[in-house]
Amino acid sequence: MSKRFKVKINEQRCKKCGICVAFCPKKVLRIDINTFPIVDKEEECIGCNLCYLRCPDIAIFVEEKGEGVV
Amino acid sequence: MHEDIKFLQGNEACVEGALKAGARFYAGYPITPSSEIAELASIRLPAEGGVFIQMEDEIASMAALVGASFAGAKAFTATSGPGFSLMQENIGLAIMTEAPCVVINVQRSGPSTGLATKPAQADVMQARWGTHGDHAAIVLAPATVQECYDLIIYAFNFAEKYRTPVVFLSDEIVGHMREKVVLHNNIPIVQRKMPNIDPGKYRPYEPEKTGVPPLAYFGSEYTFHASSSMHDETGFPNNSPQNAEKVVKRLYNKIYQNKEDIIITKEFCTEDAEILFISFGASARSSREAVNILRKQGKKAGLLQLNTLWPFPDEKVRNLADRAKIVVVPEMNLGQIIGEVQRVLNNGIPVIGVNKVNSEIITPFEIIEKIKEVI
Amino acid sequence: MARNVFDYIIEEKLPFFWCEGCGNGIILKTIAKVFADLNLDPREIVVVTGIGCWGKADDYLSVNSLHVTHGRALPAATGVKLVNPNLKVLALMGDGDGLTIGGNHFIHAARRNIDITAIISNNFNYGMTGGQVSGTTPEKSITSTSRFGSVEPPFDVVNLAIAAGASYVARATVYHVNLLEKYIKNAIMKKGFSVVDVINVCPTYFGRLNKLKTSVEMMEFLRDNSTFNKNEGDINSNKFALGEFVNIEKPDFSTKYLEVQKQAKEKIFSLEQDSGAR
Amino acid sequence: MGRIEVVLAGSGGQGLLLIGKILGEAAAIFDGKNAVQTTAYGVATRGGFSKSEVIISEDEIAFPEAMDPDYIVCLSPQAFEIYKGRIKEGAILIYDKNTIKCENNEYYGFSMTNAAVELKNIRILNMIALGILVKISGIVSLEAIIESLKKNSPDQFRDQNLRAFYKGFEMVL
Repeated sequence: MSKRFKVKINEQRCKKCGICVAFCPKKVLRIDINTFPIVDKEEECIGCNLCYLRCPDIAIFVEEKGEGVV
Repeated sequence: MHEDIKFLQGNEACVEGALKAGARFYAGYPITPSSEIAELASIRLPAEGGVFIQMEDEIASMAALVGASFAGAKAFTATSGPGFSLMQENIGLAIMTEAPCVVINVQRSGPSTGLATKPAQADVMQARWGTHGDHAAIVLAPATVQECYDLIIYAFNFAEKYRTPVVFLSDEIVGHMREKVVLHNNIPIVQRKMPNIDPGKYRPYEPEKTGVPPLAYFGSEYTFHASSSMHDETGFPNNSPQNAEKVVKRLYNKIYQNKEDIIITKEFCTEDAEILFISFGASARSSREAVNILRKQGKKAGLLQLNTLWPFPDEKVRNLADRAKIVVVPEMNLGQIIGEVQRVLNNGIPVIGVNKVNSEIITPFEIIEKIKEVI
Repeated sequence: MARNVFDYIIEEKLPFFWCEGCGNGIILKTIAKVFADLNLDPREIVVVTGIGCWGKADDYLSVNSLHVTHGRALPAATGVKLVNPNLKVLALMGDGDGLTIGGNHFIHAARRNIDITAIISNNFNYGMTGGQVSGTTPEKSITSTSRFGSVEPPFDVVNLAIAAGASYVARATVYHVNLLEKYIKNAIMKKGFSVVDVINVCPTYFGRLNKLKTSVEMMEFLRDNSTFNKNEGDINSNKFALGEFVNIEKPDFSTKYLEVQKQAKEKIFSLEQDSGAR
Repeated sequence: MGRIEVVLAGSGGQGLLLIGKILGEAAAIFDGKNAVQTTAYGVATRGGFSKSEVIISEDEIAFPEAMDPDYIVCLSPQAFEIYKGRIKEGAILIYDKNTIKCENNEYYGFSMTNAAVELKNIRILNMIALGILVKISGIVSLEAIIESLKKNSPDQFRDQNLRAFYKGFEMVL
């Protein structure tokens, strides 16, 4: 699949809990010690939106390119 | 016979007055000697399109009143000592959230279960200070069945006007006695003051000059936030010390700066009274009989009957006592209102309590016996 | 116009005050998402909260809300609902708030079948006050007031709600977000008392004291210890049965009370006479 | 007429509250005077000492309870024990002589229970007592008490209550 999705992190809200990273089925995200989640392999994103749904702080969003927020 | 003259119990007259005032919601838990209020409310409210619900306890009843009040209903409950104790938590909730409602306490003999069917007047201080935290209180006390009807209308009016719970402190004697009562329309009914601004700009705790914020209701065009936690004018939490001080003082002042409007008293033969009785509820009836007897004996006795117990009528007491040689305070407790009288009268005038806690009404003879040495 | 979560959650109030990894934010966002999907008018929603971490949920909401005393969200919500049955009324309660200090109100609201949706954020302890034991803490769990392991069996919220007579009872976890959304939606649409028991994570207290240090570890625990076979569920041994357990139609209190109002109007005089004659 | 005090004493369940209410309402509403009716009772509805008091006056009534009763009706031995020998001069004590032993012939004994049995309903003893009291005392008009009795009786009991009242009324010669 081509690179259709954009993953955005709101660093004002993110508390670095790592839930989005741990449960991403495609391992799109990565987190280092005390960093915000890093979007590592955006091209792998399938737009399942689980990171958004599980984020306790409404701090991560998956956008379909050219179509805005999913 | 006029339709609106009835022979009712004090408790029944409370329901009639509440309906006249526009009450449409009752939540309560049965307890002697208040249960007639619940029973009659369960018949009358649904017939007026209102709702009666018997809750699982008095804690829940008081919480339901707050919810009902924010949904726009004039709401009331009735209880007695043990239930009044349980209600204290959410009376505080009503004070803090500024939810208009009326709580009737038909006082009975305590402490605890005590003598469940017998009267007392020992909840005066609980009605003032029962819930925690610094706060004001509006407390009204009836002595006749007519006053049950009249004063409960005032209770609802004050509740809506000042956005606060009002305690209606009846007692077993007044609650259960039957007397003639005129179910009149003479007291104007106060309706809640709604906001009159753009819904987006409504702040549910922004006071007007009176200290009272206009109140919308859930389901109206205004959405709003009400909170038991310390909040600012938006209704959302605000933990700053400046805000806390402002809120606590406003809640207090909105009652005390309007006390002239809230204080209701009645006077009997006080014009030249040298023996001044100060009393309330059932004991005011005893005191009045004592005045009658003493007057027949040529003694200048008079009665100041307190319909409003809180805020306490300091000035009224001070002015009348100026002319008196002694002040006598009969009450069915070991001395609660007398403390207030003594606080007000620190000029050396003798203040004598007539106190009885055996669950029987104070008789006029007991009052006269108590003071005969000094008059 | 389609609504989104920020039509119900006030974006400027974020970030949430809850701890890193706390599931409350997941539940609140899911509720807002359901509101949006159902296109509910914020003026017709009333959210009632009690005390505790989850009791702070209303701080972020732009719908009508009433934040009350500890354990008393349901009776306050009852007052709101009975005065205006057209309002959508939700009670957001934690396990300490709704099932422990407020346990009596919970069973009676269910028994009366008041049309309220109760969303229980069940994290097995009192988070706000430092992780003390609650009415749903599994036996042997360590909390700050059960340092040697709790000796009290917990309530199973689902079984309790069923026994008390709720019209809708479901359980999900904050890990199972799609289920959670579906159950919250069904609960809100249900006419009658509806309960969603949301198994939540409290990494700060319950997790730390029970060898689940992070919310990720706790979420993994929920994932690995959940079952859709009701018979396998056992709250006491941390085995969570998920699903919809009750979903029935029966008249709610307000609907039945219409008949009381009708009868009262017709019979008032004879009833008054009767009550007066005793 | 000055202040008249009536005590209706017996045991719980005898309907003393009801006849107190009927008497009070007759005076207050139908005769246009003032009246206060109070009750004292224990925690149980049935059995145990119970009393109802009615104060009637053309003036406003301050103290709501009897201080020195003018009329006392006793329907149980326990009630009689409380009031006998304690009544003021000129006061009238009426009692049920079928259930209460009394040697004082200044008191007014009537065969109330027997009368109730004749009417095949022991529960209308209260109405018989009311009829006797009204006839002896004249504290309310006959028209007023009948209106009040009708108003305060549920439909199904109205006729038998009236019959019992008249039975008592006619027992006084």
